[in-house]
Amino acid sequence: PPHTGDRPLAKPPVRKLAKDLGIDLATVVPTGPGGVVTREDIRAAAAPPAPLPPVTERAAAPAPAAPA
Amino acid sequence: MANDASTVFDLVILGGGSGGYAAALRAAQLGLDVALIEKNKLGGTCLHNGCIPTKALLHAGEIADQARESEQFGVKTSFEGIDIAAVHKYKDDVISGLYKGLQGLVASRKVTYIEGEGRLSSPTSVDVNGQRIEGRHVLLATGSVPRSLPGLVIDGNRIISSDHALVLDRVPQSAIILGGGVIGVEFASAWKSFGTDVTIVEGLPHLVPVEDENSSKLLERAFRKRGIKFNLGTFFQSAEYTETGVKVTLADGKTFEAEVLLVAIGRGPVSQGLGYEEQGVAMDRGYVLVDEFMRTNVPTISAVGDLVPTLQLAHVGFAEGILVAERLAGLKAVPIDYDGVPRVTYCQPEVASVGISEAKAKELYGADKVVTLKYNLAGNGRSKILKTSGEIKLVQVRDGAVVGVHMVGDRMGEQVGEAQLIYNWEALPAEVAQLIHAHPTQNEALGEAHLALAGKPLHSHD
Amino acid sequence: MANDASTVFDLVILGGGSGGYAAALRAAQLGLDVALIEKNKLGGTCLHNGCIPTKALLHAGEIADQARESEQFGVKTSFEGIDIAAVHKYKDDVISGLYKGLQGLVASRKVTYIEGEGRLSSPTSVDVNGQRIEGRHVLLATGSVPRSLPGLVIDGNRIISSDHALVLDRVPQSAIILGGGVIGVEFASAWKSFGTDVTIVEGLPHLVPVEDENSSKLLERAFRKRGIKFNLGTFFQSAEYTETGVKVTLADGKTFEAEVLLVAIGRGPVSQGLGYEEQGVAMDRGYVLVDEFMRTNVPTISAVGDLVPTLQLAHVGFAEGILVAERLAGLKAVPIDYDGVPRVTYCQPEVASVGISEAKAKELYGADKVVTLKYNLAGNGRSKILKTSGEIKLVQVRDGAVVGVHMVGDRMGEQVGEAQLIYNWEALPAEVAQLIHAHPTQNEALGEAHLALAGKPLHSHD
Ligand SMILES: Cc1cc2nc3c(=O)[nH]c(=O)nc-3n(C[C@H](O)[C@H](O)[C@H](O)COP(=O)(O)OP(=O)(O)OC[C@H]3O[C@@H](n4cnc5c(N)ncnc54)[C@H](O)[C@@H]3O)c2cc1C
Ligand SMILES: Cc1cc2nc3c(=O)[nH]c(=O)nc-3n(C[C@H](O)[C@H](O)[C@H](O)COP(=O)(O)OP(=O)(O)OC[C@H]3O[C@@H](n4cnc5c(N)ncnc54)[C@H](O)[C@@H]3O)c2cc1C
Repeated sequence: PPHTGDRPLAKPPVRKLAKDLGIDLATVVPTGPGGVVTREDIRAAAAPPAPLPPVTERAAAPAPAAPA
Repeated sequence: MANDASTVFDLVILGGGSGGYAAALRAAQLGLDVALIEKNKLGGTCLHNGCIPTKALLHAGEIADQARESEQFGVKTSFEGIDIAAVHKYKDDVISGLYKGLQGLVASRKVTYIEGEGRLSSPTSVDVNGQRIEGRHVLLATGSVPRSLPGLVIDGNRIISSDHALVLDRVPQSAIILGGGVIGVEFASAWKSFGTDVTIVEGLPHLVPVEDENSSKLLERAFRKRGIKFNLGTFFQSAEYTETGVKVTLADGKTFEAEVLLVAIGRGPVSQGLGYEEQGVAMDRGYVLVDEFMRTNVPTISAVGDLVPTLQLAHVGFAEGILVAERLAGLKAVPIDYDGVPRVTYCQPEVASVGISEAKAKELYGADKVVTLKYNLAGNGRSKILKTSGEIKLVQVRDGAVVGVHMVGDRMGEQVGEAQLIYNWEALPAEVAQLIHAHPTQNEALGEAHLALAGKPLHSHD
Repeated sequence: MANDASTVFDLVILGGGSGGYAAALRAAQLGLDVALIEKNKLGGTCLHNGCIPTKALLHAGEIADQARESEQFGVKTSFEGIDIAAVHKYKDDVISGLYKGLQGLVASRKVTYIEGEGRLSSPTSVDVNGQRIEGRHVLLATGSVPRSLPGLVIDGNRIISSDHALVLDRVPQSAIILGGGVIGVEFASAWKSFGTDVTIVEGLPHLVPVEDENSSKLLERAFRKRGIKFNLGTFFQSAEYTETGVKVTLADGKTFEAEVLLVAIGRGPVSQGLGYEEQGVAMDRGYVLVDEFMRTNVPTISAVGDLVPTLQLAHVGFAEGILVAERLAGLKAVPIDYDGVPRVTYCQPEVASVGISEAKAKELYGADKVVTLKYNLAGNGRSKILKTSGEIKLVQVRDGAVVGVHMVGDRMGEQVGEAQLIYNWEALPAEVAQLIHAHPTQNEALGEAHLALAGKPLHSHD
């Protein structure tokens, strides 16, 4: 879940990297210890999205719940 | 001019100072074929007439001061005076050691070094020694020289520039220094340590007027204590020779007399008569205009260093030179954040800063969004041991990053590296405060300041 | 013992040294009701018998050395000797200024300060001066004292500890220093500067043996140049008095004679007879055992500082004390990464480091995954001006972060703050290299080292 506190959960140089790449830290899924966003997380977020899974599989996936 | 060289270099650099040689070294390292043209000495102003010789004089001055004050530390010495010839020998030895090192470096990277006065002869060539040196790209890096004022003629004897001051064969009895900027206060400090009666004349309301006002005030207090006189807020009007020296008159009629007058009001770009205008390079008051990638309006021409209207600092020249080399080699070039460049004035006490002043922060973010904190070095053990005083002032955007670090105190210039990381990486006070600094260092004061700013003061009152 | 005080404090702290007082200051600031019990002087070892007085002696030594060498800088002085009474006055003035400041701080934060020798009397109380002081929590911070070896009796006159060395009323003609760790090499350096003929005896193969081997070797080279003798790799066997001094015999039969023998083989915890065992506190060889949150096995008792088996440094005490205070006040406590604690040895030249050694990195990551880089201060202008030599060694995980910074050279201890951020923030060499450092500082050497490690050396060969 996106981090909600006022303290961005990444070390300063990593935050700087995110900023330089135009990535909003709050949208990055952290994988570091204690929920820290790592450089690899930023790079993954910056990389072009992986190719979409085959249509059949997508159709088979459960539909998202309708918003209440 | 005959083009009798068949080579076309990837990069032809005019001027072998900080900006030019840094570009040459980096470009060569990245595989470019580089020609570096220098009319005088590789290393330029910084090595031969700037950064290095001034710091040698200042260090000799520090040693003289410590000899005078050594009894306070339980060391019995008697100070017998300055041997100015020996000071110059020391200074020149430092320069020549670094000069040799730099020459070796340029040679080892296979840069084609050409000695001679060059002139831009086309958007892709420089003429030197009767030869045309062709390049796919040309970098202008001809630097700067001391400026004077209309009617104020630098004679090199009684009215001098920093170039003369650095080779003066005597310690002047008394000196007026015109200009309280970096160069002015550094000479004021060194000369005072050598025994000169010094008066600085600065037209703006403060010494080191581009620093945060707090730093200026602290420096003024320290200089007052050292007996360095200064007159602020009134501009220079005229200078005339007296029987034994020089008399300076200010706009308000006040006069000062001394043996020598050092003119340290700034430096102007070296760009006249070098073919820049003829080749269509856009300029402003002698400066070559560039964009954030150091490109001029002529696609094959870049410019760096004191020749362009950015901060006149050697390491700015390095950074700009490297940027150009990397861009030409096809690497991704990152524009320089000039606020993030560290600034050190090496007088005693030193003044160092990175980021922006409180005044500028208030302008940018609004007065209510700016938080500041001062940590007094009186609480810092190591500074007490050195018998120095001063402060660290932090400027923070409320609940946000530290955007300014301003320091005054002996040796505080060496703290600017940590401050540089804090500013450029946009660190929060709490992130620095979490890392308890080494005791007992002066560096610890930077840690304490961040502890206090983060709301958890350790060795300071709430 | 009668419990005649009705107050129950939130926190009762036994020992007012670096660890204890830091906890007291932070806890009080966070609103806890704190009692701080100290039998001697607030500030403990560090302020009165450790960090501060040693650095004052070292600075006096630096001034003496500079007076001796001042001619090399063009400054004519004559060095006439050390006035040891004046050195002590200088040192004591530094201490008393900081002592007053600290007392003021403790008073201003409304800590209840109790002078007296305390003893743990239950898991929630300390007895002192015939009174029982009750607390919801108790912090043990009784620190350490100099250790000796079996059969080696410290007489305080010819065979002395650092406590005696700091108040010695004369400069010894000659001294043997048993132990080449931090305290040993600091005294060796200061005494040598004062004119003593110094020999260090270290049983391990190197001086400062916990540092990266490169730093040890550089220090040994520098000490050799300074004429500080040392014998490495053979352990001490015995000491006996001679007519005028002391004779030391090593395990291999080699002997050394000198006026005094300084025993600097380490410090042991102060925990005997203080009730710790009786209250069930788990201990090991006198040290109180704690987890990463400084909790002992008894839920109401924590311990910090030299009393626990972590790095014996004042700022480790600060950090541990703050951690306990924050934990007890309900804040999120973050365990300390001890590798990330900066370490400075203040001899001349200074040795400073943060992170791990090359050897440890290879152990942790595998030899093929570890990259190192050395930057020689010979290429650093500011170091040349100071006439110091040395190196910065960086240890990096291949393609990853910098995990070790190891520095040797005069004043290099002040560079450890930037190194501390680099290590603790897991910076990549390229991220540091991007930020061109201030010229001409010693700090610049750190920038150059990272430039080189990032594959883009500026003032160094590829
Ligand atoms: C007294 C003093 C103290 C200073 N102290 C510091 C300091 O402590 N820290 C700091 O960062 N900065 C300091 N500076 C500023 C620093 O020296 C300059 O910012 C830096 O040297 C600029 O580098 P540059 O390459 O742009 O120009 P320069 O160093 O001036 O180099 C330009 C070179 O071009 C050559 N040249 C010019 N025209 C031609 C031509 N037609 N053909 C061939 N060659 C030519 C010149 O001979 C010169 O070598 C100081 C300056 C002065 C004067
Ligand atoms: C010569 C020397 C140089 C040093 N230099 C440095 C340096 O440069 N940098 C650095 O970081 N570290 C240095 N240290 C180490 C540093 O001094 C210690 O790590 C630090 O003082 C430990 O703090 P502490 O609070 O654990 O213990 P201490 O400072 O020893 O404090 C313990 C306190 O508890 C008191 N006490 C003990 N028993 C009782 C009792 N029963 N009742 C009441 N009070 C009691 C003692 O009087 C003392 O004041 C140096 C040490 C020495 C000896």
